[in-house]
Amino acid sequence: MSETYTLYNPTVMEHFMNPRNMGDLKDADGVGEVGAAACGDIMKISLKIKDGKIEDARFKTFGCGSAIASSSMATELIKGRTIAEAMDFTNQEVVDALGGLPPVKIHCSVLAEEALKAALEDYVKRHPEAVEAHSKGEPVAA
Amino acid sequence: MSETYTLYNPTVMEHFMNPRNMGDLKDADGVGEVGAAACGDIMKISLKIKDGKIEDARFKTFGCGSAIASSSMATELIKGRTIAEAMDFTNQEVVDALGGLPPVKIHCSVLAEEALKAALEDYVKRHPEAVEAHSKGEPVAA
Amino acid sequence: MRHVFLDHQSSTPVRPEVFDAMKPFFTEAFGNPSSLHQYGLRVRDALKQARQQMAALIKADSEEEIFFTSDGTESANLAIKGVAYANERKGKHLVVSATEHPSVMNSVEFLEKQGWTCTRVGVDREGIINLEELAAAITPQTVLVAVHHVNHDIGSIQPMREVGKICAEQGVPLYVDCEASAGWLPIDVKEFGAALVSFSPHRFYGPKGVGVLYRNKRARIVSMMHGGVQEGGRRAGTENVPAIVGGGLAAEISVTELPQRMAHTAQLQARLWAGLKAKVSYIKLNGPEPGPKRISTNLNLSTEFIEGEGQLLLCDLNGIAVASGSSCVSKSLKVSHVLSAIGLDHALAQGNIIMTLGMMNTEEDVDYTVETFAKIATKLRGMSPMWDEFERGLIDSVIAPTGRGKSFSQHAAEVSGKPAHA
Amino acid sequence: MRHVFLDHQSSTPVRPEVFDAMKPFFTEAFGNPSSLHQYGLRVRDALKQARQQMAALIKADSEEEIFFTSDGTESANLAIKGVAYANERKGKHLVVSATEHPSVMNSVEFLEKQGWTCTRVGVDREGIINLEELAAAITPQTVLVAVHHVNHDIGSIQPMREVGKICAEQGVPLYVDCEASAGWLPIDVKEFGAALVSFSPHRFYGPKGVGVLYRNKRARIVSMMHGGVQEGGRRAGTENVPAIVGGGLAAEISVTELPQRMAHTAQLQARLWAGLKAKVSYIKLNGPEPGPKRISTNLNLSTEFIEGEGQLLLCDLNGIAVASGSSCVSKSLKVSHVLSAIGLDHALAQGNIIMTLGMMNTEEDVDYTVETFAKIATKLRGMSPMWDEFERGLIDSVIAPTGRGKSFSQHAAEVSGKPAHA
Ligand SMILES: Cc1ncc(COP(=O)(O)O)c(C=O)c1O
Ligand SMILES: Cc1ncc(COP(=O)(O)O)c(C=O)c1O
Repeated sequence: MSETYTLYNPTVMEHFMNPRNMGDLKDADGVGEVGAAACGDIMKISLKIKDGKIEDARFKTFGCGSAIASSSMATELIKGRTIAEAMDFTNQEVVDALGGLPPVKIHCSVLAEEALKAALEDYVKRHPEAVEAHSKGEPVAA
Repeated sequence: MSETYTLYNPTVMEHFMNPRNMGDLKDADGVGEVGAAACGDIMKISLKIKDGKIEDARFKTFGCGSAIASSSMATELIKGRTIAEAMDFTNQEVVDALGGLPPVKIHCSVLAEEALKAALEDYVKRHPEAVEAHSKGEPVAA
Repeated sequence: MRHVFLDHQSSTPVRPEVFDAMKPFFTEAFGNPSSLHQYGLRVRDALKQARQQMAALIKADSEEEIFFTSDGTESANLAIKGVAYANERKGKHLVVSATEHPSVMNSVEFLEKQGWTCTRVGVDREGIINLEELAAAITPQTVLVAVHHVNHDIGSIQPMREVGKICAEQGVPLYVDCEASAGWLPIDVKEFGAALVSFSPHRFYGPKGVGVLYRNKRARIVSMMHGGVQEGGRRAGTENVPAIVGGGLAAEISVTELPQRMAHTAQLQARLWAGLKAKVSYIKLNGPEPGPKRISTNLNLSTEFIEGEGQLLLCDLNGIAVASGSSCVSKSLKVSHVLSAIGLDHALAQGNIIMTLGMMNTEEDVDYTVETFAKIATKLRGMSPMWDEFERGLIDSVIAPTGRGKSFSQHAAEVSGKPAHA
Repeated sequence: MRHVFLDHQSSTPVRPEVFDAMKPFFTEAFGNPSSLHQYGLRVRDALKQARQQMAALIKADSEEEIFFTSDGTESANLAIKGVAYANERKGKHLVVSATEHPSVMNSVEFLEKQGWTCTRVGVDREGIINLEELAAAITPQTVLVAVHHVNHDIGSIQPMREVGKICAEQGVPLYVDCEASAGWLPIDVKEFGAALVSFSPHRFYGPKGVGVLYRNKRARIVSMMHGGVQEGGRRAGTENVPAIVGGGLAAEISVTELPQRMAHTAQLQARLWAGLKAKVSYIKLNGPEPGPKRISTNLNLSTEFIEGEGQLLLCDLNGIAVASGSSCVSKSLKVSHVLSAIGLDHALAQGNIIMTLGMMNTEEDVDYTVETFAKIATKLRGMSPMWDEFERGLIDSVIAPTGRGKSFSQHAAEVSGKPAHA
């Protein structure tokens, strides 16, 4: 076989094969670990936050190719965002940035959103003052 | 295609392609025409009978290949038989002599038997005296 | 001996380029489309292309409306039963034309045993459906109407637009069996107003082993083949990849070649029927005259006073392959229900022969067939007691009555002791 | 890059000589077996030969007990539903093993919706049916018992003789799905006491598009595909002639080659499992150890702390084609019901990979696979939060418990907020 056939589009494959931001952050400011009851995936996102901005993000994922690609892409996307911006983050951004996911795999992007939100919540719990200082008056909700 | 494939065995095919005793007997002593309600075939057998023996037999058939072959074979088989012998004739003789018929076509041989019996009955009706002289004491029944 | 294949209704040879397209999928690209590795993904792409080619043949919007089955029969079974089971709560009534293929008729009979009811809508002497009867047959409980595009036996083309309009007005999905027309007549699912359409590539120079079911997304249907989640859960079982690929190409070629096919066969059809009419006495064409109401590939003939199987066998012995709707030729010993539905006299149904033309047939084939068939009719009439009795004025012709003698049916009933079945 | 096909369970390439045997039936001998002319009769002879070859593979008495369908799934559907409908008056109860293929399981579920009941007989941790439970499950209303010969996921070989004896004693026909064993293990319908057996040639170097159903003449069955009177009225639809011919030859070759196939794959199976066990930590073989209770072609593995699809994709990117029973890999997002039935821990079911060997695999393939797979496991563990948490003693291993930390399932339930499904 000369051509290569892939289950996912080239962007997803690229993020699966060479995931960005893979790993843990030693002195993370917020860590979220979530699981998908639907398929058993587990995703963990660690954040480094400074001056209300996400300075660094890392992930670890137990899950399928699109779960790994989704967490890779999600960590890429949120770096540099403010907490408030990050709170508005949705899985659709991941899907779009990945150039689409198979319908049955959309939940992987949802898991990435949830892991990020969980990490932010963890940060907020640890640093309630930071949120007040940097939120644009919007309530912080999960 | 080099080989020839046939629906029926070579004997049946031969009798279908070159039927024996095809036609009518002008001065027949007995004529029987029967039909099969099952498939719509019609078969006619004419007999020439002399001294209680079938001297000649002819058929005409409106029907499928195995009906034509069955009537051809039946007329061959009964030539030279006595009336009493002919009364004992069964379709199985036709089937055997033809080397077998497909199950769904067995009724064609039955039709040949019936046509023969009808011709004999016709003869008996026309010549009641002949039967008494030559029967071996067995009652003549259809 | 000349070989003339006049049974394109039964099957057609796979075109060389179609076979070439299939080849790699046997020994090399042998993957199962459900597999997630190279071998599987490669054939998955091939299936998608085939779906697009099938969709194009019938002017469907999207390849997602195309499902693969194993043959036309399975597609018909799935259309009928799949819709019936999916809509059980809405109602348990079906409407079909009286001349549908056995795959439709017997699926309906199966459902009838399970409590469904079905109205069979009559056809005229040419086999064209009675539209008023159709409209009247639909009830609030009707979940499906099935009317085939072209009849497999007598070649009648149904007025699909009108049928579709009636179904649309009454809000009932229409299933159109296009097995006898696909590849030989234009098909437009939207023009037909069809919710479901079926056909099979082996009828237009594609391979056996694959059937197609088009299903409009609005039509509800459940799977009748249970197992894995192939075909979007609509049909379980490992896909017949090479046949699907070949079938797709055969569909694509059909789109291009269609005008040529129609012209070529129409010309031969006219020549064949004209020749037979001129050379064989007491012969009748069943179904519409060649023209807009009849598919250009089909001639359904009744030759009086002789029976169908004998004609078929003698044709074959002379190199001519034909079919028959006569009872003696069928395994069930029943005359084709289509011939009964058009009210064909028993005598003529018995002498039935079906000739279906294709692209490889030539004018020489046709002339040879006419000549040979005339000899065969003469030979069989020489053996037939009916011909003799007709000539002696004892029974009469149905095709060209002389006013003398009784009818064949009357005679047959008398000699068999039972009324002849039609 | 080396290409190693380790998914013979999904399909196999058509053998060149099988393909050669099929060739004439596409373009030249293209007739429909129902036709009564040369073109039809020729292929009818070919079908008969194929039936004899199929019968020989499973030691059936007569080719008249062989019916052709479109695939293994259809054969299973016909066996289950055909027997159920045929015996409706006798009773509406079925007994199946809990690890049957979805084509059996979902056919049964379809019948359950229509009023039938079904008892699913459990299996042990190795996937072997509980014989006492089986015997106890049969009631006077039971019309069919279905127990497959070999499981498609974990390769367990069922004690067919004992199963057959139980069915015979209770006078209930036994259906044996031999799809995962035909061509790779001896099958003897009489030794099995089987009334019905199904298999599909695409699993032993024959083509896709054909399934086989053996039916002992005493077993009552009705058709589930309605239409013409093909296959003795048991299966309507134009036969897939080339596939049937090829399938027949593939069966014949299988009979001859069987000892070789068993020896070759058994040797590779042992080498592959030994290699993986040595090179990959926390890896488990599901189903019986290689030996008399496991088919020689199958290895079903669970590698802890990593998930199946990632393993599969990385294998594929390294030229190794494998399958998985993990939920992320299936379109339904469900873990294989077989893994649930043997009580496999959720964590291990998620990390499932199935490798199935064939004749083209070599020792080099096996060694390459071991080496590559070890690297893949390391790479994915590097990405896995579970591996990290295991190393940190937060969660424990299922395969080799350390006594530290909570279970994966407990952890998964906590982080997902819902109990993990098995
Ligand atoms: C045990 C078993 N039965 C039935 C089937 C269904 O067969 P097919 O995919 O040929 O329809 C399979 C296929 O994987 C199987 O493994
Ligand atoms: C109109 C029509 N429908 C359905 C079928 C059944 O198709 P298949 O034989 O491909 O299963 C046929 C076959 O002759 C047909 O002519």
